[in-house]
Amino acid sequence: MVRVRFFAILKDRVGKEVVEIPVSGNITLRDLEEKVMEMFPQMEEYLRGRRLLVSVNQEFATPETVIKDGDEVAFLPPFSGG
Amino acid sequence: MVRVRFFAILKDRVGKEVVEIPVSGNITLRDLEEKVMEMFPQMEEYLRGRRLLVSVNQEFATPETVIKDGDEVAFLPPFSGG
Amino acid sequence: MEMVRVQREDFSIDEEIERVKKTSKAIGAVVTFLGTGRDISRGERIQGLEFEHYEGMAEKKLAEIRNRALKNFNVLEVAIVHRVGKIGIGENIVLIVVASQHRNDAFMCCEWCISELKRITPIWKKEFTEKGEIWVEEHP
Amino acid sequence: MEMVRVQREDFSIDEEIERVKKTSKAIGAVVTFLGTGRDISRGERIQGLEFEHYEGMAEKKLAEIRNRALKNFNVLEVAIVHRVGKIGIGENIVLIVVASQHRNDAFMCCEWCISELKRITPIWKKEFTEKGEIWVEEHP
Repeated sequence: MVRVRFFAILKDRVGKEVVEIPVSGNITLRDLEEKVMEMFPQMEEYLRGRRLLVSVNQEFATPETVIKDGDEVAFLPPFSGG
Repeated sequence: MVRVRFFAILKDRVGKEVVEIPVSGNITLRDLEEKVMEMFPQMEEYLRGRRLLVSVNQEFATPETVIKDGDEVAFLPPFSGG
Repeated sequence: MEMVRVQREDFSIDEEIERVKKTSKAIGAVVTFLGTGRDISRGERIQGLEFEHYEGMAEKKLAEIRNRALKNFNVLEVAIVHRVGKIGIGENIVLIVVASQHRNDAFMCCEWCISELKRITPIWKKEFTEKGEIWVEEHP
Repeated sequence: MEMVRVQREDFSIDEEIERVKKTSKAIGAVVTFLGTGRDISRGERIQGLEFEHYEGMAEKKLAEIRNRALKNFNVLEVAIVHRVGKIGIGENIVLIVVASQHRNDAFMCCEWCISELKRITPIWKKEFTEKGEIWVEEHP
Protein backbone atom coordinates (compact mmCIF):
# COMPACT_ATOMS: atom_id res chain seq x y z
CA MET A 1 0.00 0.00 0.00
CA VAL A 2 1.13 3.54 -0.77
CA ARG A 3 -0.35 6.28 1.35
CA VAL A 4 -1.32 9.18 -0.97
CA ARG A 5 -2.04 12.61 0.51
CA PHE A 6 -3.69 15.68 -1.00
CA PHE A 7 -3.21 19.19 0.37
CA ALA A 8 -5.00 22.53 0.15
CA ILE A 9 -6.89 22.98 -3.14
CA LEU A 10 -6.13 19.38 -4.21
CA LYS A 11 -7.74 18.08 -1.03
CA ASP A 12 -10.85 20.13 -1.90
CA ARG A 13 -10.85 18.95 -5.54
CA VAL A 14 -10.35 15.28 -4.73
CA GLY A 15 -12.62 15.47 -1.71
CA LYS A 16 -10.22 13.34 0.32
CA GLU A 17 -7.15 13.99 2.41
CA VAL A 18 -5.67 10.50 2.19
CA VAL A 19 -6.14 7.43 0.00
CA GLU A 20 -4.36 4.11 0.21
CA ILE A 21 -3.35 2.71 -3.18
CA PRO A 22 -2.09 -0.87 -3.51
CA VAL A 23 1.16 -1.30 -5.48
CA SER A 24 2.83 -4.57 -6.45
CA GLY A 25 6.62 -4.38 -6.60
CA ASN A 26 8.47 -1.13 -7.31
CA ILE A 27 6.81 1.39 -9.61
CA THR A 28 7.77 4.92 -10.61
CA LEU A 29 6.01 8.02 -9.43
CA ARG A 30 4.85 8.41 -13.08
CA ASP A 31 3.04 5.05 -12.84
CA LEU A 32 1.42 6.07 -9.57
CA GLU A 33 0.31 9.38 -11.05
CA GLU A 34 -1.50 7.47 -13.85
CA LYS A 35 -3.36 5.42 -11.22
CA VAL A 36 -4.25 8.61 -9.34
CA MET A 37 -5.61 10.25 -12.52
CA GLU A 38 -7.74 7.15 -13.23
CA MET A 39 -9.21 7.35 -9.72
CA PHE A 40 -9.50 11.15 -9.69
CA PRO A 41 -9.78 12.70 -13.19
CA GLN A 42 -9.88 16.15 -11.57
CA MET A 43 -6.14 15.62 -10.84
CA GLU A 44 -5.27 15.62 -14.56
CA GLU A 45 -5.27 19.40 -14.86
CA TYR A 46 -2.64 19.63 -12.11
CA LEU A 47 -0.55 16.59 -12.98
CA ARG A 48 -0.45 17.02 -16.80
CA GLY A 49 0.42 20.70 -16.44
CA ARG A 50 2.84 19.97 -13.54
CA ARG A 51 1.00 22.64 -11.54
CA LEU A 52 2.19 20.98 -8.36
CA LEU A 53 5.15 19.39 -6.63
CA VAL A 54 5.15 15.81 -5.46
CA SER A 55 6.95 14.48 -2.41
CA VAL A 56 7.85 10.90 -1.57
CA ASN A 57 8.45 10.34 2.13
CA GLN A 58 8.57 14.12 2.60
CA GLU A 59 11.31 14.76 0.03
CA PHE A 60 10.64 16.37 -3.37
CA ALA A 61 10.40 13.72 -6.08
CA THR A 62 10.44 13.51 -9.88
CA PRO A 63 8.34 11.28 -12.18
CA GLU A 64 11.31 8.85 -12.21
CA THR A 65 11.41 8.44 -8.43
CA VAL A 66 10.78 4.81 -7.45
CA ILE A 67 7.84 4.16 -5.14
CA LYS A 68 7.59 1.08 -2.96
CA ASP A 69 5.15 -0.45 -0.54
CA GLY A 70 4.81 1.66 2.61
CA ASP A 71 5.85 4.98 1.04
CA GLU A 72 3.97 8.21 1.61
CA VAL A 73 3.35 10.24 -1.55
CA ALA A 74 1.94 13.76 -1.28
CA PHE A 75 0.54 16.01 -4.00
CA LEU A 76 1.48 19.60 -3.17
CA PRO A 77 -0.14 22.52 -4.98
CA PRO A 78 1.86 25.76 -5.32
CA PHE A 79 2.95 26.97 -1.88
CA SER A 80 1.72 30.21 -0.35
CA GLY A 81 3.30 30.35 3.09
CA GLY A 82 5.15 33.32 4.52
CA MET B 1 27.44 85.50 23.06
CA VAL B 2 27.64 82.27 21.05
CA ARG B 3 27.19 79.07 22.97
CA VAL B 4 29.84 76.57 21.78
CA ARG B 5 29.45 72.90 22.61
CA PHE B 6 31.90 70.01 22.40
CA PHE B 7 30.85 66.37 22.20
CA ALA B 8 32.42 62.97 22.85
CA ILE B 9 36.20 62.97 22.23
CA LEU B 10 36.24 66.74 21.64
CA LYS B 11 34.70 67.30 25.07
CA ASP B 12 37.49 65.17 26.57
CA ARG B 13 40.20 66.97 24.57
CA VAL B 14 38.96 70.48 25.34
CA GLY B 15 38.06 69.55 28.91
CA LYS B 16 34.79 71.47 28.66
CA GLU B 17 31.31 70.72 27.45
CA VAL B 18 30.23 74.31 26.82
CA VAL B 19 31.97 77.68 26.42
CA GLU B 20 30.40 81.06 25.78
CA ILE B 21 32.28 83.13 23.18
CA PRO B 22 31.46 86.81 22.67
CA VAL B 23 30.89 87.87 19.05
CA SER B 24 30.30 91.38 17.76
CA GLY B 25 28.09 91.56 14.70
CA ASN B 26 27.73 88.71 12.26
CA ILE B 27 30.74 86.50 11.66
CA THR B 28 31.20 83.32 9.66
CA LEU B 29 31.67 79.90 11.18
CA ARG B 30 35.24 80.07 9.80
CA ASP B 31 35.93 83.15 11.95
CA LEU B 32 34.49 81.43 14.99
CA GLU B 33 36.61 78.35 14.35
CA GLU B 34 39.73 80.56 14.39
CA LYS B 35 38.71 81.92 17.80
CA VAL B 36 38.09 78.37 19.05
CA MET B 37 41.54 77.22 17.86
CA GLU B 38 43.16 80.18 19.63
CA MET B 39 41.40 79.24 22.86
CA PHE B 40 41.89 75.47 22.42
CA PRO B 41 44.90 74.58 20.22
CA GLN B 42 43.97 70.88 20.65
CA MET B 43 41.02 71.60 18.31
CA GLU B 44 43.38 72.37 15.37
CA GLU B 45 43.92 68.73 14.50
CA TYR B 46 40.17 68.24 14.10
CA LEU B 47 39.28 71.56 12.51
CA ARG B 48 42.20 71.85 10.04
CA GLY B 49 41.67 68.24 8.90
CA ARG B 50 37.85 68.66 8.94
CA ARG B 51 37.70 65.52 11.07
CA LEU B 52 34.35 66.69 12.38
CA LEU B 53 31.02 68.19 11.45
CA VAL B 54 29.81 71.48 12.84
CA SER B 55 26.22 72.40 13.55
CA VAL B 56 24.67 75.82 14.01
CA ASN B 57 21.39 75.74 15.90
CA GLN B 58 21.28 71.97 15.40
CA GLU B 59 21.62 72.06 11.61
CA PHE B 60 24.79 71.04 9.77
CA ALA B 61 26.81 74.11 8.78
CA THR B 62 29.71 75.02 6.47
CA PRO B 63 32.63 77.41 7.10
CA GLU B 64 30.57 80.08 5.25
CA THR B 65 27.55 79.79 7.54
CA VAL B 66 26.86 83.11 9.28
CA ILE B 67 26.90 83.07 13.09
CA LYS B 68 25.11 85.67 15.17
CA ASP B 69 24.62 86.49 18.81
CA GLY B 70 22.57 83.82 20.59
CA ASP B 71 23.42 80.97 18.24
CA GLU B 72 24.43 77.51 19.43
CA VAL B 73 27.44 76.06 17.62
CA ALA B 74 28.42 72.43 18.22
CA PHE B 75 31.60 70.59 17.24
CA LEU B 76 30.67 67.03 16.37
CA PRO B 77 33.35 64.35 15.98
CA PRO B 78 32.64 61.42 13.63
CA PHE B 79 29.39 59.71 14.65
CA SER B 80 29.27 56.16 15.94
CA GLY B 81 25.64 55.53 16.76
CA GLY B 82 23.62 52.54 15.66
CA MET C 1 12.19 25.44 22.37
CA GLU C 2 13.18 24.65 18.78
CA MET C 3 14.78 27.30 16.57
CA VAL C 4 12.33 26.39 13.78
CA ARG C 5 8.70 25.71 14.51
CA VAL C 6 5.23 25.51 13.00
CA GLN C 7 2.55 26.29 15.57
CA ARG C 8 -1.04 27.44 15.95
CA GLU C 9 -0.34 29.93 18.77
CA ASP C 10 0.96 33.45 18.32
CA PHE C 11 4.61 34.12 19.22
CA SER C 12 6.42 36.84 21.16
CA ILE C 13 9.06 38.55 19.05
CA ASP C 14 10.95 39.63 22.19
CA GLU C 15 11.12 36.01 23.36
CA GLU C 16 12.31 34.70 20.00
CA ILE C 17 14.98 37.40 19.71
CA GLU C 18 16.07 36.77 23.30
CA ARG C 19 16.50 33.06 22.56
CA VAL C 20 18.59 33.90 19.50
CA LYS C 21 20.69 36.54 21.32
CA LYS C 22 21.57 34.07 24.08
CA THR C 23 23.41 31.82 21.62
CA SER C 24 26.40 34.17 21.13
CA LYS C 25 27.99 37.25 22.70
CA ALA C 26 29.40 38.13 19.27
CA ILE C 27 25.97 39.18 17.98
CA GLY C 28 25.89 42.84 16.99
CA ALA C 29 22.95 42.84 14.55
CA VAL C 30 19.57 41.12 14.58
CA VAL C 31 17.36 41.48 11.50
CA THR C 32 13.78 40.30 11.79
CA PHE C 33 11.12 39.70 9.17
CA LEU C 34 7.54 39.55 10.39
CA GLY C 35 4.75 38.68 7.97
CA THR C 36 1.26 39.84 8.97
CA GLY C 37 -2.27 39.49 7.59
CA ARG C 38 -3.07 42.36 5.17
CA ASP C 39 -6.64 43.60 4.67
CA ILE C 40 -6.34 43.72 0.86
CA SER C 41 -4.84 41.07 -1.42
CA ARG C 42 -5.00 41.01 -5.23
CA GLY C 43 -7.56 43.83 -5.04
CA GLU C 44 -9.94 41.85 -2.81
CA ARG C 45 -10.87 42.81 0.74
CA ILE C 46 -9.71 39.99 3.01
CA GLN C 47 -11.79 38.99 6.03
CA GLY C 48 -9.40 36.39 7.36
CA LEU C 49 -6.78 33.79 6.51
CA GLU C 50 -6.22 30.14 7.19
CA PHE C 51 -2.90 28.33 6.82
CA GLU C 52 -2.46 24.60 6.32
CA HIS C 53 0.87 22.75 6.38
CA TYR C 54 2.25 19.32 5.63
CA GLU C 55 3.15 18.35 9.16
CA GLY C 56 6.63 16.93 9.38
CA MET C 57 7.74 18.01 5.93
CA ALA C 58 7.14 21.73 6.59
CA GLU C 59 9.23 21.56 9.78
CA LYS C 60 11.92 19.61 7.89
CA LYS C 61 12.09 22.26 5.16
CA LEU C 62 12.34 25.08 7.70
CA ALA C 63 15.19 23.23 9.43
CA GLU C 64 16.86 22.79 6.04
CA ILE C 65 16.56 26.54 5.35
CA ARG C 66 18.11 27.32 8.75
CA ASN C 67 21.00 24.88 8.17
CA ARG C 68 21.75 26.23 4.69
CA ALA C 69 21.55 29.81 5.99
CA LEU C 70 24.06 29.05 8.78
CA LYS C 71 26.37 27.39 6.25
CA ASN C 72 26.15 29.87 3.36
CA PHE C 73 25.91 33.23 5.14
CA ASN C 74 28.18 34.81 7.72
CA VAL C 75 25.51 34.65 10.42
CA LEU C 76 25.47 33.32 13.96
CA GLU C 77 21.89 32.11 14.48
CA VAL C 78 18.59 31.82 12.62
CA ALA C 79 15.11 31.19 14.03
CA ILE C 80 11.93 30.63 12.02
CA VAL C 81 8.38 30.36 13.36
CA HIS C 82 5.33 29.94 11.08
CA ARG C 83 1.76 29.89 12.34
CA VAL C 84 -1.03 27.71 10.94
CA GLY C 85 -4.79 27.67 11.43
CA LYS C 86 -7.08 30.72 11.32
CA ILE C 87 -5.32 34.09 11.34
CA GLY C 88 -7.08 37.47 11.44
CA ILE C 89 -6.16 40.72 9.70
CA GLY C 90 -3.20 42.37 11.43
CA GLU C 91 -2.17 39.15 13.14
CA ASN C 92 1.31 37.61 12.94
CA ILE C 93 1.88 34.86 10.36
CA VAL C 94 5.61 34.23 10.17
CA LEU C 95 8.75 35.37 11.96
CA ILE C 96 12.35 35.05 10.82
CA VAL C 97 15.12 36.19 13.14
CA VAL C 98 18.71 36.35 11.87
CA ALA C 99 21.66 37.34 14.06
CA SER C 100 25.17 38.20 12.91
CA GLN C 101 28.18 40.26 13.90
CA HIS C 102 27.63 42.84 11.16
CA ARG C 103 24.31 44.02 9.78
CA ASN C 104 24.79 43.39 6.06
CA ASP C 105 25.04 39.64 6.58
CA ALA C 106 21.86 39.57 8.67
CA PHE C 107 19.88 41.63 6.12
CA MET C 108 20.97 39.47 3.16
CA CYS C 109 20.36 36.22 4.99
CA CYS C 110 16.94 37.24 6.32
CA GLU C 111 15.76 38.18 2.81
CA TRP C 112 17.04 34.87 1.47
CA CYS C 113 15.31 32.90 4.25
CA ILE C 114 11.85 34.36 3.59
CA SER C 115 12.21 33.88 -0.20
CA GLU C 116 13.34 30.31 0.32
CA LEU C 117 10.55 29.66 2.83
CA LYS C 118 7.97 30.75 0.27
CA ARG C 119 9.66 28.64 -2.40
CA ILE C 120 10.13 25.26 -0.72
CA THR C 121 7.99 25.02 2.42
CA PRO C 122 4.71 23.08 2.09
CA ILE C 123 2.42 25.68 3.63
CA TRP C 124 -0.74 26.96 1.97
CA LYS C 125 -2.83 30.07 2.54
CA LYS C 126 -6.58 30.28 2.15
CA GLU C 127 -8.08 33.76 1.91
CA PHE C 128 -11.64 34.44 3.06
CA THR C 129 -13.09 37.22 0.91
CA GLU C 130 -16.57 38.60 0.25
CA LYS C 131 -16.63 36.43 -2.88
CA GLY C 132 -15.77 33.27 -1.01
CA GLU C 133 -12.74 31.24 0.00
CA ILE C 134 -9.66 31.07 -2.23
CA TRP C 135 -6.56 28.89 -1.95
CA VAL C 136 -3.72 31.20 -2.93
CA GLU C 137 -1.19 29.89 -5.46
CA GLU C 138 1.80 32.16 -5.16
CA HIS C 139 4.72 29.92 -6.09
CA PRO C 140 4.07 27.48 -8.93
CA MET D 1 4.70 57.54 22.50
CA GLU D 2 6.78 59.08 19.71
CA MET D 3 7.74 57.05 16.63
CA VAL D 4 11.34 58.27 16.99
CA ARG D 5 12.99 58.46 20.40
CA VAL D 6 16.32 58.63 22.18
CA GLN D 7 16.09 57.14 25.66
CA ARG D 8 18.16 55.60 28.45
CA GLU D 9 15.76 52.71 29.17
CA ASP D 10 15.59 49.48 27.22
CA PHE D 11 12.67 48.99 24.82
CA SER D 12 10.28 46.13 24.09
CA ILE D 13 10.40 45.08 20.45
CA ASP D 14 6.88 43.60 20.70
CA GLU D 15 5.55 46.94 21.94
CA GLU D 16 7.30 48.96 19.23
CA ILE D 17 6.08 46.61 16.49
CA GLU D 18 2.55 46.65 17.94
CA ARG D 19 2.52 50.45 17.84
CA VAL D 20 3.65 50.40 14.21
CA LYS D 21 1.18 47.67 13.21
CA LYS D 22 -1.73 49.65 14.67
CA THR D 23 -1.20 52.48 12.15
CA SER D 24 -2.50 50.53 9.11
CA LYS D 25 -4.41 47.37 8.25
CA ALA D 26 -2.58 47.28 4.91
CA ILE D 27 0.67 46.18 6.61
CA GLY D 28 1.83 42.77 5.38
CA ALA D 29 5.55 42.97 6.17
CA VAL D 30 7.50 44.34 9.12
CA VAL D 31 11.29 44.37 8.91
CA THR D 32 13.21 45.15 12.08
CA PHE D 33 16.85 45.98 12.67
CA LEU D 34 18.14 45.58 16.21
CA GLY D 35 21.69 46.63 17.05
CA THR D 36 23.20 44.99 20.14
CA GLY D 37 26.45 45.27 22.09
CA ARG D 38 29.07 42.83 20.73
CA ASP D 39 31.80 41.38 22.96
CA ILE D 40 34.57 41.99 20.40
CA SER D 41 35.18 45.12 18.36
CA ARG D 42 38.20 45.88 16.17
CA GLY D 43 39.90 42.85 17.75
CA GLU D 44 39.49 44.16 21.30
CA ARG D 45 37.43 42.48 24.00
CA ILE D 46 34.69 44.93 25.00
CA GLN D 47 33.58 45.18 28.62
CA GLY D 48 30.81 47.69 28.06
CA LEU D 49 29.61 50.63 26.01
CA GLU D 50 28.41 54.14 26.64
CA PHE D 51 26.45 56.25 24.19
CA GLU D 52 26.24 60.05 24.24
CA HIS D 53 23.94 62.13 22.06
CA TYR D 54 23.37 65.76 21.17
CA GLU D 55 19.97 66.13 22.78
CA GLY D 56 17.49 67.80 20.49
CA MET D 57 19.57 67.49 17.33
CA ALA D 58 19.75 63.67 17.51
CA GLU D 59 15.95 63.42 17.85
CA LYS D 60 15.56 65.93 15.00
CA LYS D 61 17.80 63.86 12.72
CA LEU D 62 15.91 60.66 13.56
CA ALA D 63 12.62 62.40 12.74
CA GLU D 64 14.17 63.62 9.47
CA ILE D 65 15.22 60.05 8.59
CA ARG D 66 11.69 58.80 9.31
CA ASN D 67 10.12 61.55 7.18
CA ARG D 68 12.45 60.94 4.24
CA ALA D 69 11.89 57.18 4.50
CA LEU D 70 8.09 57.64 4.40
CA LYS D 71 8.46 59.95 1.40
CA ASN D 72 11.05 58.04 -0.63
CA PHE D 73 10.12 54.41 -0.01
CA ASN D 74 6.84 52.58 -0.50
CA VAL D 75 6.41 51.99 3.24
CA LEU D 76 3.57 52.63 5.66
CA GLU D 77 5.31 53.39 8.96
CA VAL D 78 8.80 53.72 10.44
CA ALA D 79 9.83 53.76 14.10
CA ILE D 80 13.33 54.40 15.45
CA VAL D 81 14.51 54.09 19.06
CA HIS D 82 18.13 54.64 20.12
CA ARG D 83 19.39 54.14 23.65
CA VAL D 84 22.04 56.27 25.36
CA GLY D 85 24.01 55.88 28.58
CA LYS D 86 25.81 52.72 29.72
CA ILE D 87 24.98 49.58 27.75
CA GLY D 88 26.31 46.11 28.53
CA ILE D 89 27.35 43.30 26.17
CA GLY D 90 24.30 41.64 24.61
CA GLU D 91 22.05 44.59 25.46
CA ASN D 92 19.90 46.43 22.92
CA ILE D 93 21.29 49.65 21.43
CA VAL D 94 19.05 50.65 18.55
CA LEU D 95 15.79 49.48 17.00
CA ILE D 96 14.40 50.34 13.57
CA VAL D 97 10.96 49.04 12.63
CA VAL D 98 9.70 49.45 9.04
CA ALA D 99 6.25 48.32 7.91
CA SER D 100 5.02 48.01 4.33
CA GLN D 101 2.53 46.08 2.21
CA HIS D 102 5.24 44.02 0.51
CA ARG D 103 8.48 42.81 2.01
CA ASN D 104 11.01 44.18 -0.48
CA ASP D 105 10.12 47.77 0.33
CA ALA D 106 10.50 47.16 4.07
CA PHE D 107 13.89 45.45 3.67
CA MET D 108 15.29 48.21 1.44
CA CYS D 109 13.97 50.99 3.64
CA CYS D 110 15.18 49.43 6.90
CA GLU D 111 18.72 49.06 5.51
CA TRP D 112 18.65 52.67 4.32
CA CYS D 113 17.42 53.91 7.73
CA ILE D 114 20.23 52.29 9.71
CA SER D 115 22.90 53.49 7.23
CA GLU D 116 21.47 56.99 7.34
CA LEU D 117 21.22 56.91 11.14
CA LYS D 118 24.92 56.08 11.37
CA ARG D 119 25.75 58.80 8.85
CA ILE D 120 23.85 61.83 10.14
CA THR D 121 22.73 61.29 13.74
CA PRO D 122 24.88 62.95 16.41
CA ILE D 123 25.35 59.92 18.64
CA TRP D 124 28.73 58.68 19.85
CA LYS D 125 29.87 55.35 21.23
CA LYS D 126 32.56 54.87 23.85
CA GLU D 127 33.97 51.37 24.22
CA PHE D 128 35.38 50.19 27.54
CA THR D 129 38.20 47.72 26.84
CA GLU D 130 41.01 46.18 28.90
CA LYS D 131 43.30 48.89 27.46
CA GLY D 132 41.00 51.71 28.50
CA GLU D 133 38.15 53.79 27.15
CA ILE D 134 37.94 54.64 23.44
CA TRP D 135 35.58 56.99 21.61
CA VAL D 136 34.77 55.18 18.39
CA GLU D 137 35.04 57.15 15.14
CA GLU D 138 33.11 55.12 12.60
CA HIS D 139 31.79 57.75 10.21
CA PRO D 140 34.18 60.59 9.42
